[in-house]
Amino acid sequence: MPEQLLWTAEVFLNGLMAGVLYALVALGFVLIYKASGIFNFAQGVMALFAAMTLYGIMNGQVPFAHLINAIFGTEIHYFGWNVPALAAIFLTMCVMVLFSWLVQRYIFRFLVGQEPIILFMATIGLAYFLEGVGDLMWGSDIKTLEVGLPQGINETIDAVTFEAFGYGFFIDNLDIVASVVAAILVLGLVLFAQYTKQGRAMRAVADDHQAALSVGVSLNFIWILVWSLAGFVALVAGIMWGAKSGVQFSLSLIALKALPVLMLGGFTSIPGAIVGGLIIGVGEKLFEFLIGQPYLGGATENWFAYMLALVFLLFRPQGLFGEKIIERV
Amino acid sequence: MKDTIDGYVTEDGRRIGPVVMEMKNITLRFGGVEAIKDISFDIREGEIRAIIGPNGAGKSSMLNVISGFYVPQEGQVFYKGAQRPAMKPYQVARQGIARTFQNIALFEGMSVLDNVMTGRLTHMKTNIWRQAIWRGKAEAEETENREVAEKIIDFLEIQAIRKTPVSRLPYGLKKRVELARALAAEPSLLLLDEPMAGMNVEEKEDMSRFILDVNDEFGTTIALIEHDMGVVMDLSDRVVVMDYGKKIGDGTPDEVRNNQAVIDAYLGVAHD
Amino acid sequence: MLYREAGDFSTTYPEDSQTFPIRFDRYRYYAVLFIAIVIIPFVINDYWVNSIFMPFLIYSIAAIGLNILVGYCGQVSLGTGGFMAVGAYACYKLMTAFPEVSMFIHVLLSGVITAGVGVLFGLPSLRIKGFYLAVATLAAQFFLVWMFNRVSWFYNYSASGQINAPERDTFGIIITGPNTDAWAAYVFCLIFTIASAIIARNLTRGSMGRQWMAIRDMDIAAEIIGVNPLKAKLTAFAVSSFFVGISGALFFAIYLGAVEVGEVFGITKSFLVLFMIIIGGLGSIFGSFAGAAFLVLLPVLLKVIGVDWFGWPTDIVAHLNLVIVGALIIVFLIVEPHGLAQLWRLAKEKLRLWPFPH
Amino acid sequence: MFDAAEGQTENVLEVNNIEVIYNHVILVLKGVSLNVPQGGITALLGGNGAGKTTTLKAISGLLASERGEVTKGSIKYRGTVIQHQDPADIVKSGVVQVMEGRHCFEHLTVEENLLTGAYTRREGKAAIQRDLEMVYDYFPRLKERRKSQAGYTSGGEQQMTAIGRALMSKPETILLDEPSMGLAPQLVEQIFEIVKSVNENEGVTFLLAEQNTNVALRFAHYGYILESGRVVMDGPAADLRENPDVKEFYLGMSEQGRKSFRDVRSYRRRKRWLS
Amino acid sequence: DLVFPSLSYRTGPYAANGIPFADGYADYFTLLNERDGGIGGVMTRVPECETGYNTEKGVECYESTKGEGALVYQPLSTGITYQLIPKATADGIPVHSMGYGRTSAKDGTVFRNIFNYPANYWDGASFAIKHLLDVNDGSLEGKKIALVYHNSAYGKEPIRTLEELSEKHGFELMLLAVDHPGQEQKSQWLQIRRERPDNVIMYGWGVMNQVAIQEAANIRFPMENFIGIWWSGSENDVRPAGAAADGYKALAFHNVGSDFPVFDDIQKYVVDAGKAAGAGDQIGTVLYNRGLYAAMLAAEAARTAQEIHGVAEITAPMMRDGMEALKITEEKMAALGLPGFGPAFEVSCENHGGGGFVAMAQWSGTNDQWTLISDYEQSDQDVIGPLIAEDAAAFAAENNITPGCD
Ligand SMILES: Nc1ncnc2c1ncn2[C@@H]1O[C@H](COP(=O)(O)OP(=O)(O)OP(=O)(O)O)[C@@H](O)[C@H]1O
Ligand SMILES: Nc1ncnc2c1ncn2[C@@H]1O[C@H](COP(=O)(O)OP(=O)(O)OP(=O)(O)O)[C@@H](O)[C@H]1O
Ligand SMILES: CC(C)C[C@H](N)C(=O)O
Ligand SMILES: [Mg+2]
Ligand SMILES: [Mg+2]
Repeated sequence: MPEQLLWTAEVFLNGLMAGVLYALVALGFVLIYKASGIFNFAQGVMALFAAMTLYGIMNGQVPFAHLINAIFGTEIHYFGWNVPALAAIFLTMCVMVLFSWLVQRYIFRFLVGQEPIILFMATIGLAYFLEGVGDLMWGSDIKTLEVGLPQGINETIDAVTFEAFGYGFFIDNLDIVASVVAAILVLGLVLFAQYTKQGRAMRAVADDHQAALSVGVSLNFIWILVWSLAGFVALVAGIMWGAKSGVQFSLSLIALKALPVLMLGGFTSIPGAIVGGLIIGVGEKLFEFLIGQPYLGGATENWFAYMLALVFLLFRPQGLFGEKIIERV
Repeated sequence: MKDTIDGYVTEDGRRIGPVVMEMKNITLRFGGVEAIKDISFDIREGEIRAIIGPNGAGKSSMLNVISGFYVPQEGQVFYKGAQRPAMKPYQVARQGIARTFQNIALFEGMSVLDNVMTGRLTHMKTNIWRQAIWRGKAEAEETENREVAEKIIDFLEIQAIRKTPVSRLPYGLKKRVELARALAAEPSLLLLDEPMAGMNVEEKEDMSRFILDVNDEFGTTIALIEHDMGVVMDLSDRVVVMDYGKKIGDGTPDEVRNNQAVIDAYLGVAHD
Repeated sequence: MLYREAGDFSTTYPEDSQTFPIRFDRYRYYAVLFIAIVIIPFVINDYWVNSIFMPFLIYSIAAIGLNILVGYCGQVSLGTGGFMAVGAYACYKLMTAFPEVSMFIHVLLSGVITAGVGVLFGLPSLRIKGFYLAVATLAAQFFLVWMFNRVSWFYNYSASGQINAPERDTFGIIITGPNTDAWAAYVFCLIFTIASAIIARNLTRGSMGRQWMAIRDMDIAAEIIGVNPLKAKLTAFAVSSFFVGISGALFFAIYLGAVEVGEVFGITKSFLVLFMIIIGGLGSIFGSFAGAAFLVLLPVLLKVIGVDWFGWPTDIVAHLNLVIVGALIIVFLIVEPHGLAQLWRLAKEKLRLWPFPH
Repeated sequence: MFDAAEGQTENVLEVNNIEVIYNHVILVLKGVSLNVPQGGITALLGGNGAGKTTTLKAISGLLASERGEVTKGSIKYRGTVIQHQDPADIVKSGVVQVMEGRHCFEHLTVEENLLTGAYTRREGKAAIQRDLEMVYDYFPRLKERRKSQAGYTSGGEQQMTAIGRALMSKPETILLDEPSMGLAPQLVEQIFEIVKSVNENEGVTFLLAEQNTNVALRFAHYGYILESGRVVMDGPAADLRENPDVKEFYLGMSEQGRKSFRDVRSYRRRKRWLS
Repeated sequence: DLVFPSLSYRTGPYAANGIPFADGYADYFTLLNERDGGIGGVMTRVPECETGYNTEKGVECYESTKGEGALVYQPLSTGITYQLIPKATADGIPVHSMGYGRTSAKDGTVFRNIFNYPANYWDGASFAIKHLLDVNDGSLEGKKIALVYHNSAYGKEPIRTLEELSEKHGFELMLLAVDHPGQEQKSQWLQIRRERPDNVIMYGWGVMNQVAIQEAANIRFPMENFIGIWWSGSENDVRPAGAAADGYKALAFHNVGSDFPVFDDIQKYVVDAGKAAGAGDQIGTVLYNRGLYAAMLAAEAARTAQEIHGVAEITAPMMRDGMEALKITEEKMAALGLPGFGPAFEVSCENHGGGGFVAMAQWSGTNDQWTLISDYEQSDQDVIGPLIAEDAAAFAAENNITPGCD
């Protein structure tokens, strides 16, 4: 039945697109993991924070207004100006760089050489902290980001496919934009990591903090650099996901969508994030469509993504593209 | 020295028994790298067998084959007269083969005592239920094994650091603790991978004494990798020399010392 | 010298390997037990039980369980929430199927059932390690929650999919349901907590514990010296899940009384328990208690201070709460990466030397 | 050539009576003072746990990442106090440490490991390439294994990689921690020859911690002997070599010359200078 | 004083919805204090406790505030309500789960302390179908209706009712679960696009609402055929989709906007006096109004209790009696400055759920506001009644409760 086939194809395409959005979040994890062995639990919150900051700057919100008002009994909320989107994105990026600097200066500088789980825990502390600060700074209401991204069904594809198959495919414009952005990001990051001195230093740091220090790699610099990069990725992810659902707390939970992607692609591989994202996206959508919905009562996507990744890992414990885990005595 | 199938007697009068472990035509490859190329040699009961050779010759890999961690692509291992079937490393350990590692592989999160006690694991058998209750059988077994461990701690003179977490120890002491852990298993074959690296002469002397005493007192067979020729020549009964995965010499220290191939590949100048 | 061990010699090995070799510590331990068992039940009220003691005791059990897996055996797991759910649902099914049987048995059996499920999901740990394993255990978390939400048999086909603890007793004392006395619930949980701690301690000080720790510190070396990794890891999963299952059962039956799986046993629960053991100290039973206390009590304390004393708006307090808890976690890690337990150990080491350092 | 006996060269590195504490409780160095003269090879000798590694880490700033700290005394490099500097800045000012126990970057190839050594250098690709070739000349074995991940090379190959990596950074001063450990005898000799030639041809200053007292004293100009966190003896290498205590305890020689390890049947009471 | 604890959530995933509700709840009591000197001469107090929509924190809040003499709890979460049903019953404190919670709590003979007037989830489902019947000239034969629901106790509530109704009216029901938090609903909406249901009903909460409405707009699903429950019908839910959300419908059991006299008083006595609970920018939003409405119902119940028992300082059990005897009439609402704000209803021992009167609201993107487009109409009690009786009986059996009134 060709109709079923067409639908499957449509689900497949949409899975690809969803995968790209997951990959955007996963990229941030990969960057930091690659450069420090830190599993950055705060990545999701960073995306939220970046998006909130972007919104706040665009709309001239007074940071910490709520807190200030509560303490001083004042009534200030807005500066009364608006910043154009591009300028606001730039300013947000500055904030994220500052954030990276603070993180390095006050947290990770003191944790050099610790075991991965300790570093992981520190990022959890950071996630709590940032979540609280973000809410205090910009308030916890839902914010609608308007940076001019197209949204909704892509008419051209709909029309063309209708012409060809008699069934118009649905592809979201936002997803198309996301794919282009993701492609550019990945390309840039791969080039950076593979072919620059800083990229090599980054991988060195991840292997052995002390040894990297001993050859003069400045952990401070490398870490600020990658956290800033991760901050940038978070901002991009925040904008994309924010456009879908408004900027609000739940944005930080998209990290959970990125974990299976990460695991499948390998924690250390930038292209892995993309490929992993695509596989997970397609896998979970197809499973839901072909098996989940008809036979299992639906809502299988969450666990299926993890199960899929788990099965892959059984065959390749380091993920598809991850660096081989060195086991020697 | 008289060399027979079932043993010989060394210069200082020790009886060396029959072959306990025999490696036959072992070949081990990692992708393109051939770490061991068709090597055969044997280890006799009660002897100290040294393996020497330049860096990257495949010595450690050979120990890994013996302890079952690497599976050679070709060749067989005979242990106590029978061909050893494919085995997991922990099964090998239960056959009475213990070892130390070149890059110290102590359990950093535990104290010295606990590390030594892990060496006793193959001898501890109480089930989990009894352990959960502790009083009674589990406690008795613990005490019993603790006594053995303490004996070895005494023997290696590390009483003072018994309760120290291993991560705080200097390199040399770690090596000694590793030896203690291996000894605690009361192995019949003990594999030592560069036990004296990073020690000064005085400490090497101590270590040598321990090795000799183990060999003497418990009759433990020892296979030893070491780069200090003084130690090797003085301690070992027989020496295998490897170079780039090939065996280039095998014999008593004296034979090896004067073997031209060995001198070229490894010793450089003839060593005293 | 406030704290000394001088004059405290052990003359036998059992004496030396007891839990509190230093007399002072031992007495303090007895004192705490005395207060917990003999005094608290008589002075306690609903608020203290429901807001402080019960969550503390139950989370302690979960933390002990997870600590066995993560802290002792080094297998990072994020499936705790899912396993607690198994305990809770097992308990519910048992309670409703065999109403006359003592709750005590039900809770224990829930632990056993969870242990089985834990072993099943522990199997991949043989190949998958580190953070990969952690993420892989999330598969268990999401799948279990989904399953309990989906298969109506588990919630006895109730319309909402929730489970409610009916009234049950043990030795004639009501333990579950709204008519439970505060002290009874407290004592019931306390018994499980103390037993868990003692069993965990026994397991970890003997050969089982050493096998786990060996696997944790260096699994390859452990295998080469004779540890069977399959057995060691799976027992760790089993024992750990047993405790986690018990805590899940108690959490549902005694503490909350009604549970909706996705919300109560969601991923946040897994993280929370993991935080507890890292903050408290990996590989330390005391640390499990310390971590549970820290993460259960601190938010309550901060809330009381902020809202009740200073009268700030609740949302600002809640946000500040996050900021403070986050900051404290970081500060603790910087001061002592190995958790509250290690901090305590070092403090004792210093006290021992006090007032003459070095 | 450098002549320690004349002692007219300035000290590049001065360690003044430092105390080091780990974890806020474990006192390891109890007042160590060293002078490392410009262009010399200085050896730091001593048994296990004497504090050699700790001293080197104190100098290179790596202590902080081990939760240790210098609580007393000062460390000066070319007159500036460096004890609170960032390790990266210390490397920039010309001091590089080769860590004990190799510490290669496991996932990087041997060649990438070496190139990372040149991280702080700014002279451009050609110079770096030249030095890479130089390192390969010193260690032909590395050239063969250049594309292997360092994690999969043998212990000795890793040690060569670590030393080569330090050479790649073209430092003024190299702190070598147990360079000979795990190397075949030929290579030990060769490494010290390299040290000597780098020292003589390029004027690089060396401070090396060594257990192999024998070789160390043959190549060094000056030596310090550490025991339990204190300097117990120092002097020009030639003098130390002749000192009877050093001879007995560090060189393993008695009046009758070298004795066999087999003969050391009883554990001798150590002679302690201080304790 | 009279204590009305507010279990609010101003943090976490549902904060955006929790804030306006809590503001409305608190502001109304502030108004009573400032303007009338409290209720019956006794001042009111609203201690707030942050639950974060989390059941455990909810329990903690309950325990920590019940000692202060709490009169009634409004947990604003079905999950917490389930926790509190047994606890509050044992403590003799009433719970008012207004438009949420356990639907069968409507049966007051079993759930003595639990109230869910004026409408519950089954009323909502039934009314939505009723509305569709009206739109489709009285017949849904052969139609296809999809339910997009939050995969939790809350979201699953209407399924039973809808199944009954689908049998009764002959439409096909299609169930689509969305897991928390619900940021990704591609599969669900692609399926809707393919299967082309005539209508979609949504039981959503939090980010799930915004995404669903956005996705519906993306696939060009006609908004007027898309109906949300009242928790999926606030400004928060539609604004992110912008103009595309125009025409989206949602159920309501109270009115919208700030066009009522009481809001002038709130401005005067509360906001201008600087006593507002929040920033004051939420006034008139759907959820603010709902909080205010909940407060009004609580205050009126307290007043009723004062009358019944003849004391001003009432206790929780008295409050329960007041709630059970509550009568909301048009006149009463008008007198309170809320003419026509909600349906008129009466509570009794047998019926803790009011009349089940619900209205339909619609969003106008161009005017940026909600408007009621129907009158309050009663839901299909013939279908719901038996279901409630059945569920309540099951609960009673399970918990050894003998149903009855005293
Ligand atoms: N797991 C592995 N994967 C790939 N190559 C390996 C592996 N293990 C060893 N090798 C390679 O095999 C060769 C032999 O290594 P091995 O460790 O046995 O040498 P060795 O004789 O012990 O040398 P050293 O004295 O330096 O320790 C080396 O070139 C090493 O790079
Ligand atoms: N991270 C640490 N924490 C606590 N104590 C430490 C730490 N590192 C070293 N020590 C202690 O410091 C002392 C000196 O150690 P150090 O490593 O400097 O000795 P070393 O002279 O280099 O010995 P070796 O020749 O064995 O390498 C030892 O007693 C050791 O226990
Ligand atoms: C406001 C809430 C009560 C609505 C929510 N979704 C629930 O029923 O749990
Ligand atoms: Mg080797
Ligand atoms: Mg050292």
